[in-house]
Amino acid sequence: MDFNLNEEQQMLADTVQRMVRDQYSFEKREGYYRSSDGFSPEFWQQLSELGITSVPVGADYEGFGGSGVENMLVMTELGRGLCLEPFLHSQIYAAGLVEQLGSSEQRRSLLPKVAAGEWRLAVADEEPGSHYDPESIACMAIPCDRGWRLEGSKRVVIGGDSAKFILVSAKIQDTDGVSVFLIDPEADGVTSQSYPCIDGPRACDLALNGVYVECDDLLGAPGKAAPALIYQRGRAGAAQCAEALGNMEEAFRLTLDYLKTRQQFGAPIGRFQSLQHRMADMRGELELARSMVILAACVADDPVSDERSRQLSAAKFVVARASQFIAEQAIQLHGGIGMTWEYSLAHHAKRLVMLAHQFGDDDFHLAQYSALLDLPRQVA
Amino acid sequence: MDFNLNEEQQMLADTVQRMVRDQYSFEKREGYYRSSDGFSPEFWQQLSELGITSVPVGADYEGFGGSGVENMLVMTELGRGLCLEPFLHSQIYAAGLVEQLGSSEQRRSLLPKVAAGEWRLAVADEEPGSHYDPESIACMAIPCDRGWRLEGSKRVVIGGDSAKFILVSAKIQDTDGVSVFLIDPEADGVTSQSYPCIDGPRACDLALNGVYVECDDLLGAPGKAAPALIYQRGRAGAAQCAEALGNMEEAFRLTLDYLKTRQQFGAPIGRFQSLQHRMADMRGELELARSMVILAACVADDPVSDERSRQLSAAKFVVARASQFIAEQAIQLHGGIGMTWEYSLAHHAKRLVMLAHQFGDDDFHLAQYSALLDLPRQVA
Amino acid sequence: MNIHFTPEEQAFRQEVQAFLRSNLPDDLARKVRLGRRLAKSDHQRWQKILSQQGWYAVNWPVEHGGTGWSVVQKHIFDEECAAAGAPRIVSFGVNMVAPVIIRFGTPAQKDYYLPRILSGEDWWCQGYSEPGAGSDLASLKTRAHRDGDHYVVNGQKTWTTLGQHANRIFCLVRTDPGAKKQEGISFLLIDMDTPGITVRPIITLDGEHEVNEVFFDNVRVPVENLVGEENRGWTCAKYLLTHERTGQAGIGLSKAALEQLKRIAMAETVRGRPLIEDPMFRARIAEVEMRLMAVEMSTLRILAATRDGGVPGAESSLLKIQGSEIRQAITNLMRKALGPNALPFLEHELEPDFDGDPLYQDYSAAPASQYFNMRKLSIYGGSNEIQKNIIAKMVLEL
Amino acid sequence: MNIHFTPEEQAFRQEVQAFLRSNLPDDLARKVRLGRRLAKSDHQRWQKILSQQGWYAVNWPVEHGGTGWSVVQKHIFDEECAAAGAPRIVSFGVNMVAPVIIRFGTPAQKDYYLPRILSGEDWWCQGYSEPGAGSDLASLKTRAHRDGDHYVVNGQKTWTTLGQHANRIFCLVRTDPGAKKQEGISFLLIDMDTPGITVRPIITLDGEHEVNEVFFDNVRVPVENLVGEENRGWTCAKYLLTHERTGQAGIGLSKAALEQLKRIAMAETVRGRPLIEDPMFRARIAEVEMRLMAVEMSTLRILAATRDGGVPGAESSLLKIQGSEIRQAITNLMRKALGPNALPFLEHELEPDFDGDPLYQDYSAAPASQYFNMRKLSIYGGSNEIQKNIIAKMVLEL
Repeated sequence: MDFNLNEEQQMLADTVQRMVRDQYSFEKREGYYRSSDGFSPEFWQQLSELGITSVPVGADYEGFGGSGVENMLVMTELGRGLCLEPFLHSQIYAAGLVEQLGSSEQRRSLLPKVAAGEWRLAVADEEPGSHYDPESIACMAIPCDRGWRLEGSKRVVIGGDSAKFILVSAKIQDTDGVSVFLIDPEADGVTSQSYPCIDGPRACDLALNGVYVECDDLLGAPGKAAPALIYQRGRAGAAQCAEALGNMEEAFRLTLDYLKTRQQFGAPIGRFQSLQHRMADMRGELELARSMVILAACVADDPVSDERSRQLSAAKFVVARASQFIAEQAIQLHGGIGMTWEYSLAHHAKRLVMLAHQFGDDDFHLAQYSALLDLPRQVA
Repeated sequence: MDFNLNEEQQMLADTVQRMVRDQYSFEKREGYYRSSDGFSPEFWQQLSELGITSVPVGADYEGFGGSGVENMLVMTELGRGLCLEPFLHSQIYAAGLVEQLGSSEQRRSLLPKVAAGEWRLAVADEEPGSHYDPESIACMAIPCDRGWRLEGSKRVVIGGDSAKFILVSAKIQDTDGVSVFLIDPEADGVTSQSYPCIDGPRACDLALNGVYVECDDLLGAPGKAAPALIYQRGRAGAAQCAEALGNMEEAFRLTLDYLKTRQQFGAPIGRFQSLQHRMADMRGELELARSMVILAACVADDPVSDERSRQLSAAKFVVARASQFIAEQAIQLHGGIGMTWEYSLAHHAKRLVMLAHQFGDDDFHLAQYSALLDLPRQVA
Repeated sequence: MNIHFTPEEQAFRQEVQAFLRSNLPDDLARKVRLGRRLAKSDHQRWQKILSQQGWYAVNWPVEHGGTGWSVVQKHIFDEECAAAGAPRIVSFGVNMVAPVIIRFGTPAQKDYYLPRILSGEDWWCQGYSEPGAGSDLASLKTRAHRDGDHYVVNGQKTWTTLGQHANRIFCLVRTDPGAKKQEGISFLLIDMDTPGITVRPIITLDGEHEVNEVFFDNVRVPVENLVGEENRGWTCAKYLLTHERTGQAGIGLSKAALEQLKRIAMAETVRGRPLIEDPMFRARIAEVEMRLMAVEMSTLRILAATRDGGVPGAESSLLKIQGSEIRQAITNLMRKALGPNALPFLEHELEPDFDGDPLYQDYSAAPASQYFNMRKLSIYGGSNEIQKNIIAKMVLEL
Repeated sequence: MNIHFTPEEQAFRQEVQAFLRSNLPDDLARKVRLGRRLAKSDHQRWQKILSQQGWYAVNWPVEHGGTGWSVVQKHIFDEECAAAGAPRIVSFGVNMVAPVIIRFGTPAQKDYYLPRILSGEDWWCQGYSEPGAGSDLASLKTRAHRDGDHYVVNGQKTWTTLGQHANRIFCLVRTDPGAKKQEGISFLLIDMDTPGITVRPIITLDGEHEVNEVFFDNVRVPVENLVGEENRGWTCAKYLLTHERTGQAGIGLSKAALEQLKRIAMAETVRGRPLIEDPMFRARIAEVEMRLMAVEMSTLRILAATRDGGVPGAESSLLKIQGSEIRQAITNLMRKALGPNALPFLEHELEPDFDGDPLYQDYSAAPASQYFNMRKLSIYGGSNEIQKNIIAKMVLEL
C-alpha cells in the first residue's frame, strides 16, 4: 500500500501543472472556447512536444505506456485548468479502444500518430436513446459488397469535430452484438453538426446515411465489441474522475479564498459558522472523492472482474455526487458573482456538474453497483 | 379553504390537551409504562367519561361521529404527551374496520361498547413476512363445520394484550383474498406473547393453532376485506401523522428551550449559527409535516380514489421523514443528555422514529406513491 | 377546517382557465413550457392581454385599476397561469414599485406612474443591490446629494434584472452618509434616459443576458421623484421586500416544471424503455412531487392566514427556502433525465425567435441551462442562509 | 502508487484470520454479530485470549509488551477482528491511559500499571466529561487540592463508559482554580475502591447500562498517582485525544454491520420476495457501501501517511464525521429492513446470558436498539459539530 508518486510521476504532474498554469489562464481559455477549433491547437502541440499526448498510449506504439496513475496525473491538471482539448476522449478512450480491439495492423497504423498528437480520434457510442448504455443502440451496419453501410445517428461525440477518425458503434443487421467501425468524418454519407457543450468542450452529432466502411475498418470481431466498450468506458471514467478532482480542488480553493476576503455585515463571510461548516462538508466530500480517484486509477487497468466494475462505478458515483455538491455550494457561497460567465468559478461549476453526463451519472452507476452487489453466502 | 377549527373542535383539542397535561407528566408515564397494563386504565376511564373514546365512532353507534379532523385533534394531543393507550389502534383503526366491514348486528354489538371505552379492540394484520402489506399474509382460515379454524402467526398486534377482541386477517384455504375474523384472545388455540414496543406501547404476538371462529365472526364477505384494510390503514395512518405532529412540536419545544439555556464556550449554545440554521431546518420540516397532517385529516374520510391514496401516502412519507429528522437532530443538539432514559426527549425521539414502523414507512409509501404517479396524457 | 376550495373559488378557477384558453397565444405558451428565452415583445404582448382583461394589477386596490381579488383568488390565478404556460409577470413595476407608490407616493406620483405601468408604457427595473453589498442590502454606497431641486446620484447598482428593457429604475440611495446603516437612505424614481446612466450587461453562466450593472455618473433626478421622506427610504424598502417574499415559493411554476419533467421522462429512453418506468428515477420524481404537495399546502395555510387578517411573517422565509429547493430539485432531475442529451449548448435554439428544427428534441436544449440558471433562486431575494438567520432571530428568538 | 497490500501484509492477514478461526469463541462472535450486550466476563475472556497471543497491546512499544506492528498491520488486525465478530477492545486501559503512562508516567507508574493492564487485572474507565462541560472539555470543574501527600478530589464526572466494571479511573481534575481554562488541570490515576467514590448508572434510551456518573466526595489520592506535572494535565489530555480520534472511523465495524444488514435484507421478505431484491432498498445498501469504500480508502491514505512519518491531523476529524455517519446510516437501514419486526423491545433477548428461543429471529431484537444507541457516535469523542469547527480552524484557517 503506497500512495506516493515516484519521481517520474511527480515530474509528469509538475510538467502538466506548469503548462496549464502558463497557457491556460481563464482569459486565454475564453479565447480558445470562442475560436474556430474550440480549443488551443498550440497547447495540443505543446502537449505533444513534451510527450504528454503519448502518455496513455502503449509503448509498443511509440507511446509512453502510462498506467491509470499517469492518466490520473495528467487529467487532474487538465481538469484544474478547465482545458478544452479532447485529451480524454482521444488519447485515453479512443486509443484504448483501438489498443484493445484493433488488429495489430490497425494499431500500428493509428496509435503512433495518436501518441504523437498528430491525429486525434473520437468515439461515437452514444445515441439519442442510449443513455450511457453502449449496448442500447439503434445504429445499423448493413452488409454490402466487401464491407458495410452504416445507417443511424450518433449524439454528442466529444472531440468528433476535430477528429481524424471516429470510432462508431453499430449493430450488424439481424444480429445482436455491438461492433465498432472506424470512419473518416469526411466520408460520403456522414453529416456532422458541431456545437460546444454547455461545460465548454466541442462535440458533434453525426447522421450516417449509408456510410460505406470496408472490412478493414471493423475493429475486432463482428458483434463482439461491447465488452471492450464497457472496459474502456471504465478506464475513461476513471480518468474523468481525476479531471473532476483537479477541478474540485480549484473550485474549493477559489471559494475558500472568497470566504476569507469577501466582507459582509462587517466581517469576512468566512467567519460565519454555518459557512465554515459548509466548507468542512465540502472538504470532506473532496477527500472522499480524492480517495476514489486514486482507487479508480489503481484498478482501471486491472483485468475485467465484478470487483473492478464495482470499484469503478463506486468511483464515478462518489465523484459525481461530490462534484455536484461542491459545484452547487461553491456557487451558493459566492452568491451572484459565482453565476457570472466572466468569473472562472462558474465554468468550474458547469463542468463539475456536466461531467456526470458522460460515461454514466450517479444514478446510472448506483444501478450498476446495485446489480453487482456482493452478497454474503449465508442468510441471517 | 378554511384552516380554522370551529368552536366545538377547539374545545375538543383544549380538553384533551388539558387532560394530557394534568395526567401525563413524564414521571407518571414512566409509572404507566412499568405497570402491568403498560398504560393508564384511569386515564382511559377519563377519556371515556369525557366522551373522547367515542369521538371516532359513528353517531349511529353511540359515538360522536368525528371526522378525520377530530381524530387529528385528539391524536395530536395524545402524541404530545407520548400517551401509551391504544386509542389509535382500538378507537380509530379497529373500530373503523368494524364500521366498514361489519354487519349491522356486528356493529351494534361491538361499537357502542367501544365508543364507551368499555371494550378495546385490536387489529392483527401484520405477520413476520408482511412488511406493511396487508395482502402479503400466510395466516390461513380452514373451513370446518359452521365456521373456520385459524392457523398461523401474527406479529406486533398493538394493544392486543388488553383487547377484548382482536380482528385477525387470514386467507381462506385455497382462495386468494383476505378475510377478517373477530377472535377472543382467550379462545382455545390462541397463544399470546406480550411485550412493550421500543417506543413504549404494549403489543403482542399471536400464535393461532386451530382457533375456531364461527360464521358470525367473519367481518364482511369472505375474501373481500383487503380494500377495507387498506382504506382503514389510510385513516389510521392519517391519525398517526397527527400523533407525530404533537410529538414533534414537543420535541422541538424541548430542543429550543435547551438551546436557550444550555451554556457552552461561554454562551447559550443557541447563539451558534450552525445550530440556529439546524433549528430553522427543523422548523421548516415541522411546518411541512403540519401541512400534510392537515391534508391527511381532511381527506382521510374521502371515498377511495388514487388521489386520496396519493395524498395519504405523501402525508405518511413527509411526516416520517420529518419525524426522523427532528428526532435525530433533537438528540444531536441535546448531546448525551438527549440519549438518557430519564429525560423525556429520548422517548419522544424513539416514538418519532418508530411510528414509521406502523402502516408503512417512508420507503413503503414512496413506492406506493410512485406506483400511483399521475402522468400527463401527452409525452413531451 | 376544510382544504377544499369554495364553489365560488372553483368557478373563478374555471373563469381563469377559460380566459387562458382563449387569450394566451400558443407560441408564447410553448416557449415558456420549453424554457426558451423571452423577448421584450413577448412580455409586452402578454402584459397587454392581461391589461385589457383588467387582470394585470392583481395586487392593486380597485380604485387604481386593481382586481380586488382575495389572496386565494390570486393564488388560483398564479397557479393557472403557470399551468397554462403564461409568461411570468415581470414584477418590478406592477408588483414592486407600484405598491410602494400607492402606499408612500404623492398624489402626483400616483397619477403619473400608475397608469403608465398599467398601460405598459413604463418598464421598471430595480436598483437595490450593489457590488459590495450582497445580502447585506443596507450597506449600500450609491449616494445622492441635493443640488437645488435635484438630487445628483453617483454610484453603481448591480443584478438589475431585465434592466436592458427598462425605461425607469427605482433606487435606494444614501442621502445622509453620516447616519447609521439603515438610516440616511432614500427611495428615488429615476428615468433611465437621464444623462449619466450606463447599463452594462452581465452574462450569466448559462449564457443568458438577464441581469445588468447600472452606473450612475452625476445623474440629476428631480426632487419630486423622491418617494416618502428623505432618509426614510428603508421603510419603503422593507415594505417592498415583504411584498417580494410572498409568493416566492413559486408553487405554480414548480408544478408546471414538474409536469414538463414527467413529459421528458416519458419521452427519453433507458435501455429501450421510457425513463419514467425506471423505478429509481420514478421514485425521485415521486419524492419531489410529495414535497411540493407539502409546500403547496403550507402556502395555502399562509394565504388563508393572510386572508383572515394575519401578516405573512417569517413563515414566508421558510417557504422561500423550500420553494427554491424544490424548483432546483426539479430542474436537476430534468437535466439528469436527458442523460448525454443535456450536454449540447445550443443557444440559438433558446432564442425567442427560433423556429427551426431542433438538433434533437424541442425540449432538450433548455434543461441544463435552466438547471444552472435556477441556482439563483437560493441566492437572490435574500439568500437561503439569510432566510435561516431571519427564522432563527424572528421566529425562534435565538 | 499502489493500493494493494504487500505480500507480507497479506500473509499477516492470513495469520490473523487463522488465529481468529481457532481462538475466537463461537458464542462470543455470535453475540457480537447479533448485536447482543456483552458481560464483563465476555470482554475479559477475549482480552485473555489476545494477551496470551501477545496481541492485546497493539499500540504499545515492544519493550512494554506491545506488538511492534505497523499502522497497516494494526488496520488489518482491526478489520479482521471486526469481520470475525470479535468483541471490540475496551480501550480505556490499553489504548488510552496506557499510552499516556508510557509517554508521561514515572518508571514506577509504568512498572505498576502496565503489567496489570496487560494481564487484565485492572479495568480502567475515563473521567473526562462533566455534566456542565459537554464538548467544552476544558471547562471542567472537578477539583483536587493538595493535602500532605494526597490530593483530595471533589466533583463529578459523567458519561463514564463501563465504569461499573472498572476498578480504576483516570481523571482530569482542576488543581489551580485561578488559572486559565486549559491551564491548572492535572491528570490523576484513581483507585475506584477509594472511599468517597460513588458510581451511579445512566440508562440510555435503548435501556442499556453502558455509561455512568461518578461522584467524588473528598476522595484522597496519593500524590504519586499524578501523571506528568501538576497543572500540565491538558498536555496528557490532548495526547490522549489524538490517540482516541485515530481509528474512530470504525471501518471494520461498519463493514461487519453492513454484512449483517445484507443478511437481514436477504432473510426478511416484502410482498413475498426477499427485501434484498427490492430495487430501492438494494440501492440504499449499495449507496452506503460505496461511501464506506471511499471512507476506507481515506483511512488507508491517512494510515499510509502516518506510516511515512506524518501525524494524523485534522483529517482524522473528517474521518470521525464520515465514519460515524456511515455507521449510523447502516443501523438505520438495518432497523428499516425489519419493518414491523423492529418494534418489539425484548431486552432479555439482548442480555449476555440469553440462550432461549427468540420471539421472532435471532437477528431481530437488536437493530432498533442499536440504531438508537448509535446516535452517540456523532455526539461523543468531540461532537461532529466540534469536528467541523476544528476543520474550519485548523485546516481551512477560517
